[in-house]
Amino acid sequence: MTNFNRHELLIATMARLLIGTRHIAVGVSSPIPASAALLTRHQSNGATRVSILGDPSNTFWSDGGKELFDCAAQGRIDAFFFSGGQIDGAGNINLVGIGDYPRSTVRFGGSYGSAFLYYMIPRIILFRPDHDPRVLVPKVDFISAAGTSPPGVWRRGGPYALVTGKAVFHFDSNEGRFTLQSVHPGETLPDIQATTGFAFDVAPDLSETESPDATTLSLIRGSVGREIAATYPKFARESLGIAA
Amino acid sequence: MTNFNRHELLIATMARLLIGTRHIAVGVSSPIPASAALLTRHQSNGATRVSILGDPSNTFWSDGGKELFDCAAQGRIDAFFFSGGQIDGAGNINLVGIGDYPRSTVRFGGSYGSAFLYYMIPRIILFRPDHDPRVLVPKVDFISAAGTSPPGVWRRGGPYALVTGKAVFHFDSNEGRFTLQSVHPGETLPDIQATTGFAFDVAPDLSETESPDATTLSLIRGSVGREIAATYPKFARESLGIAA
Amino acid sequence: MTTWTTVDEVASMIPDGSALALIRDGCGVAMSATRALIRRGVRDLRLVNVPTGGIQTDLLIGAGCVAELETSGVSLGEYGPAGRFAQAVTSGTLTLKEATCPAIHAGLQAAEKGAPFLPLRGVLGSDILRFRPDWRVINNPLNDAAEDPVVVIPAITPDIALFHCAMADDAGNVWVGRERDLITMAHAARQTLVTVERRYPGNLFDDAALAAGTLSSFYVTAVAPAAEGCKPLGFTGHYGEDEDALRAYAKASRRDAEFATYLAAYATAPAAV
Amino acid sequence: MTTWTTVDEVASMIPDGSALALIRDGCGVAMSATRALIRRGVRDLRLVNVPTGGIQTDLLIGAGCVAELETSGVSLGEYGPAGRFAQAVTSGTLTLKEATCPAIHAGLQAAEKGAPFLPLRGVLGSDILRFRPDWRVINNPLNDAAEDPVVVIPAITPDIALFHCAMADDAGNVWVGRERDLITMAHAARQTLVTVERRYPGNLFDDAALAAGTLSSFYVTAVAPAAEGCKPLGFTGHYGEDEDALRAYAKASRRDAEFATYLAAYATAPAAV
Repeated sequence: MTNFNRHELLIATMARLLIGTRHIAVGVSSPIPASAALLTRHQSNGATRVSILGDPSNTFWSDGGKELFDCAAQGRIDAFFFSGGQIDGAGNINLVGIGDYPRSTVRFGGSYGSAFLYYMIPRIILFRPDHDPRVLVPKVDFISAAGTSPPGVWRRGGPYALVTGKAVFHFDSNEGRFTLQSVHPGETLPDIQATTGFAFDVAPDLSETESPDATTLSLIRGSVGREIAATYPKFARESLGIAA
Repeated sequence: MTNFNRHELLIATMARLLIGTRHIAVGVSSPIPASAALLTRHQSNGATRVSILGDPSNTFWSDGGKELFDCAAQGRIDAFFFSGGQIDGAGNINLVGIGDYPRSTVRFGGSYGSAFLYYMIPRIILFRPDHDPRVLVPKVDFISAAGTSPPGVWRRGGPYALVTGKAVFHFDSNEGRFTLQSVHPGETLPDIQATTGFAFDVAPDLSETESPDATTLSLIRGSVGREIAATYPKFARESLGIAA
Repeated sequence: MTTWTTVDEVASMIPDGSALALIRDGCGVAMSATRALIRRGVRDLRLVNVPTGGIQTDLLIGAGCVAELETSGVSLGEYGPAGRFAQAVTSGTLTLKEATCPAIHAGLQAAEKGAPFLPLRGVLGSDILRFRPDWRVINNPLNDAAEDPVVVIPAITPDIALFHCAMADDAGNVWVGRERDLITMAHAARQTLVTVERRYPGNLFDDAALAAGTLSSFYVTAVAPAAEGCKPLGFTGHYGEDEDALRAYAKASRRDAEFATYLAAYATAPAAV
Repeated sequence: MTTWTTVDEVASMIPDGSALALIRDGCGVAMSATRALIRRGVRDLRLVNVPTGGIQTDLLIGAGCVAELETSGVSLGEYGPAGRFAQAVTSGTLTLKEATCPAIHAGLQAAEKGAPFLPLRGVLGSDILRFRPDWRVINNPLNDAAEDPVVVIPAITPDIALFHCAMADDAGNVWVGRERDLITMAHAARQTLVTVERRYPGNLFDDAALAAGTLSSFYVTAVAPAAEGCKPLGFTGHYGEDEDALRAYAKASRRDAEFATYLAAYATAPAAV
C-alpha cells in the first residue's frame, strides 16, 4: 500500500465525486478543492473544464465578476465547492455568523454567492477539513443558503456531498438528509457519530474511504501539484512536496 | 438678408430646439438632425455632447448596441430624433405599417427603439421633411410609441416638437396636442392646415420660422459641414456645399 | 471545446427549425455563412434579430428559410426598404414577433442571467404590447403605494447565435472587440457559431488588451475562417460596404421575379455576393 | 467632461453621507483614494461592495467613516477575518444590508438599465431574505400555471463609484480591461471617480483593441494619477499584494487599541500603506 497524506486522500476523494462533470468552478482560498478539480481534469483527459477563481491561467472570464454567476445560471457549471461556518443536517449552510442575527456573537465574512450558486449548480461539494460538532450542527444559526427547497421553487442545484477530514457523506435532496458513505482510514463510525452535531443516515454499504492508487498519487504529486503551485505555492510545497 | 436653402433652415431651426441640452444622440440615416446636433455643440462651445450612431468619431459606446438604451434609461440623453411613417395629433408615431395590423398593406421597417426611447428622452424631436397629410394623420394605424401616457405610468420623455418642411409645432404633453409655433418662409397657415391631417392648435404668437443669421450659416457651411461630411459626404456636398 | 471548421460545416450545424440569433448590420453579420445556409436549403428558421435586421434577414426570408421572425425592425438602411421582409409580412407568410430594440436586449440578458424575465420601462401604450401576449404587464412589486405598471419581457434563449468577428485563436477564443452584444448573444444561446476574418496565432487571453474584448471558446461551438465574411455589408473598422451590390440587392428584393433571378444566380455561385 | 485632478481632490468630491460603490479585491480597489478619504475625515458613508469587501471596507469602518454597508461578504482573504467589520457588526454599530453577490450585480444592472428591479433565481429559503424587506418575492408573472416564486432585487443607484484602473487618457477615458463590473458600476452610479496607474498619451478609443476595454469619459467625473494605487492590495496583471502590510493590517484589525495605533500612524503618514 502506498503512503499518502490526508490532503492527498481528500483530493482523490473529491475527484471521485467530480467524475463526469463538464465544468468545475473553484472559489478563492481553496487549494484542496482546486487540486481535486485539476485531478479530475487529468483523469478525464481534459474533457472536464476547470475554472479557478483568482488564477488567470485557469479562467476564461471576460465579463466581470458577474460572469461566474451568469455562467452558473446558464447551466454551464456542473460542480462547485462551499465551506460553511456551520452546516446542518438539512444541508443548510451558514457563512454569516454565530448567534441570534443580526446580533451575532461571532461574525463570519458573509454569504457571498452561496444563496444563488447553491440553487444553480448540481454538484455542490461541502468541504470542511475539520470535522467538528461546532461546525456540523443540528440547525444553523443563519441560513445563508438552504439545503433543499419546497416543491414549486425553481431549483437546479444543491448539496451533493459533504467531505470532511474524517468522512464522506452523500446528500439526498428528497429526504433533505446526509448519509454517511465512507469513513477515512483510521476513523471509526462511533467517532464520526460523536463529532457530528447533526443526525445522519448510515449507508448499508458503509466503507472505508478508498485510498488513492499509485497512478492517482503520481498525478497529484506531479502534474496537479505543478499546476496548483501557480496559485498555491505554499500548499503545493508543504502538502504535495512540489519544489518551489 | 442672407440666402439659405431649406436644409440649412431646418438645421438652424432644430438647433434652436436643442439649446441647453447636455447630450444629444442621433440615429442612423439622419443627416439633418445630425447637423443640427453638431451646430448645437458649436453654439454651446462644446458644452453639449453629441453622439451620432454609426459615426465612430462621435460615439463613445463600448458596451454594445444596448448601451444607447441603457444610457437613455439612466437619464443621460436629453434629446433624440424620430421620424414616423405616420404621426398623429396626439403625438403617437407609427413605424410599423399602414392598414390593419398584422395584415398591413404597406410595411415599414419596424418600431426600432421608439417604444422605449420615446418614454426615456425628454426632448424627442419628430422630423419629417415632407409635410404630407398621409403622414400627419388623425390617428396612426399602429402605435409604435405613444405620445402621452396616463397618470401612474412612469415616464421621463416624449415628443417635444415636430419639425417638417413647412412648419414647427410644439407638443404639449398635458394636452396631448400639437401647437403650430411657426411657419417656414414662403409657407402659409391655410396651406399648413390643408396639408396636416390632424387637428392642432395655433400659437397666439404664431410667427415665421426664424431665418438663420450669418454667423449660424457660416457655422453650418463651415465646421458643421466638414464634420458631417465624415458620415454623410453626399449630403454635405449637395446641401451644404462642402467639397468632398 | 471549439472546433475549427469551414463555413459550409458551420451552416450544416444549424438544423432546420432552429431559433437563430443574428446581429445587426455593421457589427459582424455572418453573410458568408448565411449564403452557405441558403445553399444547404435550411428551412423553418426562427430568427431573432439582435435587435434589427437587414439584408441577411431579408435574404433568408426571400429564400424561404424563415418560419418566424422576432425583430425590432428590418431595413436595408439607406438602400431602402427590405423588400422580401415587407412582401412576406403583407402577404402573411411570416410569423412576426414585433419587438422594440431594448426588449430584445433585455430578453437576451434575462437568458444570460438565468432569469425568467427582465422588466422594461416604457412600451406601455404601444400596440406592440397588444400583439405580444408573451409580454406581460405587472405592477412594480417594489411600489406598494401606487399604480406603477411595468412590462416584463421573457428570456430569449436562442438555439444558436451566429455572427462574424475579426479573429479567433487556435483554441477558438473569439475577439469581439467593442461588439459586446455578441457576448450577450453567446451567453444567452445554447450554441454559438462564428466566422472570422482570420486566425490569431497564439491565445487571445495572453494579451491583456485583446483579452478585454474576447469571448471564451467555452461558449463557442465552432469557428470557421471567412475572409470578408460580412460582404456585401461592411464590417466596422475592417471594410466598407459594397454599395453596388447592396443597391442591386435592394432593387431585386422588391419584386418576386427579380428576387428569384438574384437568388438563382446567388445560390448557384457560392462566391457571389 | 472629465477633470484630471489629484487623489486628495477625488477624496474631497465624495461628500459625507454618500452612497459609495467599491469594487472587490484584485479588480481595482482605490486604496490611495481611500486613505485620502480617511485623512479628510469623511463620515456616514453608505458603502456598496461590488460585490464583496476587504481591507478597504474594513479600514473605512474602523476609521469611523461608515454608517451603512451593503455587502455579500467582507474578509481579508487568506489573511483572515476582517476585524473591524466583525467588531462593528457584533457590537451593532453598523447598519448592515446583508446580500449575496449576484443580487448586488443584479441591483447595479437594474440601475444601469433604468429598470426598477431585476428578478433573481435562488435565494428563496435563505435568511438573507428575512432581513431584506426591500427585496420582494413575487410569483413569476410569466408562469400562469403554477406557483413559481422569484425574488426581485431593487435597483442600486450609488451616488458615486470609486475605483482604480491601469490608465486613463487625456480626455478622461478609462481603460478597465476585463473588469467589466467597473463599467456596470459607472453606468449605475450618478458619478464616477477613478484613480489610475498612469496617463495614456492619446485617445484610448483610437486603438481598436484598447477601445474594447474602455469606459468613456462621458461617465467619469474625475480622474487622478495614483501609482500603485491599490497597494497594499495587488492589482491583477500589474503588481502583487504587499503580504507583510496585509498581515500587519489583519493583526491590527482584530483589536481596538492596535487598530487605533495603526490608524494614527496611517492617517498622519500620507504615504504609508
